[in-house]
Amino acid sequence: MNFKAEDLLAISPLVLLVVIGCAILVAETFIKGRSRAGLAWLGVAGSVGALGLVVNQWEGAAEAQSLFSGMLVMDRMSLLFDATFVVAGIITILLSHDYMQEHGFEFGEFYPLVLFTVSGMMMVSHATHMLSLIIGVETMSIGAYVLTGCWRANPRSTEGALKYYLMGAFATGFLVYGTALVYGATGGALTYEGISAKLTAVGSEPIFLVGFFFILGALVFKVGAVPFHMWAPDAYEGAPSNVTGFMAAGVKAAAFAGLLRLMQSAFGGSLLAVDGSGWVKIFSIIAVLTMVLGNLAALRQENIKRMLAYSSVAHAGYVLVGFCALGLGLQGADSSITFYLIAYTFTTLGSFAVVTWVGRRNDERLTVDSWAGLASERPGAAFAMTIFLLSLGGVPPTAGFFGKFYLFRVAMGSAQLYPLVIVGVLTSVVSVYYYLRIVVAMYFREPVGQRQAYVSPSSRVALLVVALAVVALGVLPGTVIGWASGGEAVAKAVAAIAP
Amino acid sequence: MPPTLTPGDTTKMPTTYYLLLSFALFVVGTAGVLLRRNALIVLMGIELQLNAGNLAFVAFSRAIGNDSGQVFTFFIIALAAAEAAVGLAILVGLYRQQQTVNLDEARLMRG
Amino acid sequence: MEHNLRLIPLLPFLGAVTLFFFGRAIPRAWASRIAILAIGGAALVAMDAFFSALPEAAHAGGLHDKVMLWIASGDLKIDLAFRMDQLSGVMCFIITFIGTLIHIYSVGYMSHEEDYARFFSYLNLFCAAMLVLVLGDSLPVMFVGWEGVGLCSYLLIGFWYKDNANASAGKKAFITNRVGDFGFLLGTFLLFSATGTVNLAEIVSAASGSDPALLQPFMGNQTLAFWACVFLFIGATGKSAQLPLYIWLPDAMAGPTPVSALIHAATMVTAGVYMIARLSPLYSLAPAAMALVAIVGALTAVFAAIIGFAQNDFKKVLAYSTVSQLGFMFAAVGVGAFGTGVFHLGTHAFFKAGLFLCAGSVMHAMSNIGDIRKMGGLKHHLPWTHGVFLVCWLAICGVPVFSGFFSKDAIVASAFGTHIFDAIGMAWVGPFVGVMLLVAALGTAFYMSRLYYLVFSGECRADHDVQHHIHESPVEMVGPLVVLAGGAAIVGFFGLPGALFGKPELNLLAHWLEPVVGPEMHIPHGLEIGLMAGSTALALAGIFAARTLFRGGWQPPVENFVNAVPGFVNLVRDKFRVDELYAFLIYRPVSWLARGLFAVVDRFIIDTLLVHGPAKVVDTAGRVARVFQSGEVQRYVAAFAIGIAAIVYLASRPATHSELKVTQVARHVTIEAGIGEAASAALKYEVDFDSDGQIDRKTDKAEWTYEGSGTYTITVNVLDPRWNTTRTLKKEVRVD
Amino acid sequence: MGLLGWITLLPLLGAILVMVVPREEEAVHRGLGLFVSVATFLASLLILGSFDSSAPGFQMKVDQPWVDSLGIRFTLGVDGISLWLVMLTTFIVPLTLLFPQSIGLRNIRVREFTIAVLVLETGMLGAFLALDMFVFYVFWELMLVPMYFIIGIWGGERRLYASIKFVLYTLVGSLLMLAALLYMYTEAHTLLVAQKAAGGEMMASLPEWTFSYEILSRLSLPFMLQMLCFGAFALAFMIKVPLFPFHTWLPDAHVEAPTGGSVILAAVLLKFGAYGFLRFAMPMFPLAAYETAPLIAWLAVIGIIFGALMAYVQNDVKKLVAYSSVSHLGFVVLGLLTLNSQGIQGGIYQMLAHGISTGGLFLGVGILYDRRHSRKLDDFGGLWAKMPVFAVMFLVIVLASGGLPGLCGFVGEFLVLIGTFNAKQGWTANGFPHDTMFWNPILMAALAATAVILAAMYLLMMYQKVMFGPLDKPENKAASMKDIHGREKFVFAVIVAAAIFMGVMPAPILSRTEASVNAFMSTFSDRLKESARDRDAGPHFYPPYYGDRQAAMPAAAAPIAKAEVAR
Repeated sequence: MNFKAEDLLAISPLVLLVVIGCAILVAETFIKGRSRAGLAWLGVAGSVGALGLVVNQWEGAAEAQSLFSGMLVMDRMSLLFDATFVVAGIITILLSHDYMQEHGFEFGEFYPLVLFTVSGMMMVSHATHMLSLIIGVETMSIGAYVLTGCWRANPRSTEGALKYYLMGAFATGFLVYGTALVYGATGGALTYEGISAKLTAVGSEPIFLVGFFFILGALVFKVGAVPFHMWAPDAYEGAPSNVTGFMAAGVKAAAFAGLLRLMQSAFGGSLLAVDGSGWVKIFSIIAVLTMVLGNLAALRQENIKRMLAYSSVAHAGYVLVGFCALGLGLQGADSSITFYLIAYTFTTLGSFAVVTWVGRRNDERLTVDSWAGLASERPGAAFAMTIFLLSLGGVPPTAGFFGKFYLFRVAMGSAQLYPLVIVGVLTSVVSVYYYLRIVVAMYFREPVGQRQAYVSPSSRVALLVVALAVVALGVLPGTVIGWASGGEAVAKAVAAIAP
Repeated sequence: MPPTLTPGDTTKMPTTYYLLLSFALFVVGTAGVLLRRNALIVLMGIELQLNAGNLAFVAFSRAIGNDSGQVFTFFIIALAAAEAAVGLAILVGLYRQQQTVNLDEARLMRG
Repeated sequence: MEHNLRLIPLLPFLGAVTLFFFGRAIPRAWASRIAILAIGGAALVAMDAFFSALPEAAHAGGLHDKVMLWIASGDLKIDLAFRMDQLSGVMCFIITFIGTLIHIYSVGYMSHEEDYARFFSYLNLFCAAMLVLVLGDSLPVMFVGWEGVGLCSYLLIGFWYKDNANASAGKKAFITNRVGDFGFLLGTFLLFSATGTVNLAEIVSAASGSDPALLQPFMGNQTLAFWACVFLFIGATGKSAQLPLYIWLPDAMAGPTPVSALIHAATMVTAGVYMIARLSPLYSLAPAAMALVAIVGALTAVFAAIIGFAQNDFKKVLAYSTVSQLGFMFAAVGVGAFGTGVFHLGTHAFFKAGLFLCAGSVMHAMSNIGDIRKMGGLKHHLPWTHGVFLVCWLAICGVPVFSGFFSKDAIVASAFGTHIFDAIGMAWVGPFVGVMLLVAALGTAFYMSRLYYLVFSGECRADHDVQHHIHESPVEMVGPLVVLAGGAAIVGFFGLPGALFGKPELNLLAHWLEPVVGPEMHIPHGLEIGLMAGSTALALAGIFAARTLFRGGWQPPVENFVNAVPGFVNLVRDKFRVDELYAFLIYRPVSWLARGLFAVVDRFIIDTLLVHGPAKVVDTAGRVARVFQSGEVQRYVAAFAIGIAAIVYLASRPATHSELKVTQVARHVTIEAGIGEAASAALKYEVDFDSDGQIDRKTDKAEWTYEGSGTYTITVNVLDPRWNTTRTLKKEVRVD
Repeated sequence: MGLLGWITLLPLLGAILVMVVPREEEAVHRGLGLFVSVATFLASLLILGSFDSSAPGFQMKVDQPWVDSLGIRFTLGVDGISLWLVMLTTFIVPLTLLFPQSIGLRNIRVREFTIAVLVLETGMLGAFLALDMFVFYVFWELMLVPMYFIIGIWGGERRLYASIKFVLYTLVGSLLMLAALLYMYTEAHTLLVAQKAAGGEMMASLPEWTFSYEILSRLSLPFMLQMLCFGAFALAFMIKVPLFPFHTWLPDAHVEAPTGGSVILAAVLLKFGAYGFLRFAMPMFPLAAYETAPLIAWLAVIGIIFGALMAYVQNDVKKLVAYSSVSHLGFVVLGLLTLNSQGIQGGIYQMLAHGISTGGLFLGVGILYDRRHSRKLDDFGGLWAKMPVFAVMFLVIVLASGGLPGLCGFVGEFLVLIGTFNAKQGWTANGFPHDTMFWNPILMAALAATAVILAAMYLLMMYQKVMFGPLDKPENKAASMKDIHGREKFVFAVIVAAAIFMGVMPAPILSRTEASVNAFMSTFSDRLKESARDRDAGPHFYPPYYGDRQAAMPAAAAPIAKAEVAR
């Protein structure tokens, strides 16, 4: 239990975000006038700084190192996720200022909230201890609850927040209780190594298993997989579009990151992984349910945000296929999951960025029909949206295609997963149908009444960056995979520690 | 299997009892969340769940003689407080808009 | 021997292309001149090749000209090459000669036509195609011409496209021809699969060497050669308007008259005869097929002749007479008298072309009226035309010394004289065909004479202003007429039945063709002389009958006859309603079938059920999936709780083995707990082998052996200490 | 990058170039697009020039690393089978860009149209040239998007329905193909690792993960797996051909697509079905191909007749032409299954001929629709008088499509039919007689040959209703019905010239495909024998055949691999 100062350095990006967040809170009190642009830019600056720190840590993190006596870990996979989260935060802030101005609910605390949430996500992706995991998850979630409800004038926003909050808290209850049970069953193990060290001994203890499944349930809830997904459509629809993007992309990715490390390091023992009663079968069932139900429910949605919400549920299903592969110990599983998450994060951010930007005050323009003829009014936005939709549908040459391809390619490594791949393939055909409904509206229909977009250079920049990222990830995925494979080293290291 | 105490030690209650209690709390809390329509009661249910967790932690840490469980509990308490604060704020927002804290009536979004 | 034969088809082709693409730019006068020069040039080259080059090459397979390699794939090599031997030489001669005449004639006949160049380009194109057909060195090249002439006839029949009837007639001709071409193709494939070549010369040599590959049994205990001949003959019936595919030819009269003369009398329609003569050795291998050819020919001859009795359209009468005369030719080649068939082909080319051109001249004079009921007494108005018609009429009737007499008589004689069918026990075919042909000859004499008298004798029945400007045709029309009349009068002497006088070499044509189609058939003199007398008598009888009945218009007996059996007469006048029959049997069923398939199979079964069906299912599922999202948060929470419960249940279900696997070796029984789910969990087993209720063994291994005879139940209790549950598995075993 | 690489990417670069030109400059877009596509055509002439027709294998190979960690390489190569299809692509695209009516009546968004067509061209070229299965798949899917937009944006009334039907129909097939492809990829990985372990030094050059066509096509699978994978591939290709009964997307797509779209769709896109069979499905799964050959051949024959009959009852010219495509492409597939060079070369030739003739037909329909704003046969009649030049050109194209000897259509059909007629020998010669009662090539050929009649029926019916008869409808008398002129005339002249040339001089074209086709047949029959021998053995590699030796598996390695899998 000795405290090392350089550990603080290692988590400097996280610290920086929190500090900047607090700084903005303080600054907010001195601001006169309506606009909070200054705060937004401060937030962006801080995030960029954090991103710099992350990048700067990259070299040193070739080998995984444990921080704060096993509370956190520092490795490339987590840094990759950190970078993704920070970028997600930056994009969100860039979009948010003008959006909230336009819809008249801008408030200074928004930006700190985003930063805090991002820090929570980073905590999750670094966590190697149940406590740090729970704290990270909660920091992230509480921030997300508030952000969801932050449009106070909009009843949907509040309702979404309520639903999200209630279920989230409920899940937290399970998370805590499950942790307690695991703690007891393993005789006091809370670190991931500790748990996986005990697996062989207590792996089949009912108390342990129940505890494990409670934890599992809580995290699967966070990623919004069937049957724990039901908060997602309402929360996503209710939240302001900019927040929805942030949630759908960042929060989900973070939850997956935490789940990934948890499953890999703590509960990845051969006993749990391969045993027929272990989690591979459960994950496959959940994955199938999620892919099918998510895509089916999205088919008939008229509200674009809701449609994308269901599609994000469906995508959770695809990622879970990767988890099944992970459970079977297939090579490259975690890097494929990582890649998919990154690709998905950018794609989702982009699609919601467009949703955010097309609306005007009192005309949020959320139904598919209201997008008719967007291509002729806003060719740039429509083109970007098309790219994102194709990516979501998994059509080359986009990030989404390569993500799916990589994921399925790994899953094909085991005959046990062929059915999942087939289901995944067929459901993605279905998904293409509803994604193309939006394209149809944008390109193949005539515009209904000319609308002007509100001017927002920052949104323009954000959109451009994301679109380029999505295409780049599709055309040159090799490099990112290289980074993501850095994670595999960690997996091996952890596996080495665990008997 | 659940840890038991050294035989012959009659001064302390067996840990199993604590665990049964905490499980009962958890079930009550869950039931409250599932069954009651009043948002405030539901929040209380959630608190019950968390406290069930706390109780289990403490009992275990005591039984195993490992303090990290105790520490964990403090964090959970703080966390519960934070959650409750946010929850109540959201409820206030809901009440402002719909003059009710009845969960059945919050269903603008569905399908 | 090499020779630039390519010029023969090339010249008219170039003419056609020039007129086709630049016709509108070229002045009228020049359009016709270019066309005439093109075909005339071809004629000159052909003459040169025929008279100067061919004779010395005659016995070396004739002249040959390879242009290039056309299609090559695997062992299939098709050269674009031409060959002129005795047979194709004769054909070339006829085509280019008559073709030139008809080009010249057309200058006058089409003088009122505004789309002048297009007509001549088609005419040129036709000649080119026809020359490719006869000069083609291989079946595919022949097929190029074969389809090419079909195309040209399509274009020329539909030349006056503004009238849908003409266009439809052209379409009918093309499609009917295609039916034949279908047969032609199958024949080609069959020959290729047998001989491995499509080159005519090689096929012929294989056939004359009676190659076993050709004699192999193929279908319905007939030889491959037989079927090849039959398929090719189907092609011939299409092209040469034989039963059952003759129906297009009468409609084809919708085209300009020179076209009828050139294509539908002199050249194209005889392609079938030419093809069979060309492949005569192949046909000789299959007497049965030849019998088919002969019988079809004979029946066609009679059938068409009968229809000819009751037609009132000048050209229609000639059309049916053409069908009938083609029947004669097929009968000839069918009974093995290939040379004779070609002989009749030649004579017929002259007199029938003459007749058609006369018809053209008449209609030209009568301002395009073709109905003979409106004619009559034209003898005085059109002296030249009348003269020519007279000659050709006598020729076709088979009046001695005119060409038709020799050829027709030779055919009948060889029909009676043939012996090729004796081998296959069908000796009756020859006489039967002969009788049929005699009947047909009589009929021909009758309806041609009827035509002659109704048109030229008596008083003109046309209305006044038509009569007012009836005029003899200009010289460019009359000239060719006269030439053709001359031909019709004398060409018969190329095929004198020299054998009668013990001088076979007098029969120049047969002598000339011998290397290609084999020696002239030997016919008993008595028979031949008898038939000569007989057929002359028949011809005169027919003429006389017609004279009494139709001289100067319809005589009373005709009226009485018509009134006596109106039904029959109408039936004949309506061509036995064969078109209607086909429409009923083939055309309508096909189009109904197509419509039905479209509505039922394509639209309903495939598109609606198989394509939209699944889509619909998914869509419905999508609507259903939304129902669960009720909007009430506590339902969501419930789902969460149930989910967790389900997971815990799934995972914590007592570990089970599905069944026991029992394997016996002699009396050793090995029992194994089949691996079900949760197998790797630490399980305990209590085994009771001999069903006596005692536990014989407690173990944590999942496999036990036991020794004991008789029939007993093995009971295994599977205990799971984790959830301390027990599950019992039983299995009956009998060991003897 | 190599010649092929540049040719593939040239149109894409052109598209990007067009993208940056401001949208007002329509003329610039047209010109730029045309220039790029013509440049591509000229560049492809270089391929033709430096193509060695005696070499059976792939030539002018390009091989660039792309995603190393997954063994994905940007590999292109051309052989006798793909050569002419590439030429066809680069030949057709400039014509569609040049043709004024390509975009259709709503002559809008020229820029987007040009971009779409150019991207489409890159997709098509890449898919024809790809030697890396991943690259192939990417280009194959890449074709989907621009075509979808072309139908959806510039299409007719029911364009939404048609476009979505087109996409979903194609995706179902191609995604299953992707799954099968991934399976082979992992299988190959296992074997390659085993071989590297076994082969020592000489195996060092082998990759561990690869999508290389030359390696994957040497993967011999047990029968059941072959059937599954073949099923996945064949479905994708049968939909693309399209083979009866997977054809119903085609009439909708064609009818709704703008003229340019229809032309490209008919001339090039449909060829990928047959090309896929020839290049991938048959060599990769010989045993499955052999077992299913009768079924597929019958589907082809049914398609030939069915398509022709359907065409005969259409009143919409475009539908008629679309169904005629179903009929014509049936010949292609039938030819590929004859396993003799007439059939296969005929099939390839038929692809090219169909590209020219049907492309021409759609151009003609485009003219008619532009002049008359209708596609109903009943609305036309007597147009020859109004537009003689067009009538003449259209007649030539119609006859070419109808298979008139001397024009392009005949050669392909003739070869396919003659090949089918002898197909029995074809398979028997390779030691695989089909002795099922279903396998009766002579009957198939006879039935297929009836298309000669049926084609004449529907084509002449169409031509007569449009061109012949009295010019009685007032709309047809209108001055707007002017004859083709300028660019239209030029495009038609080019198409007609091509049709005539291909009909008169097929030999030079066929000769360049010969070596590859022979190689295909020998390879196929050898592999067929092999995989019939170890019908149930585990996956392993065939011994090396023609083509890139460096990628070839030494025969010695095969048993080791087998043993490896047997364990």
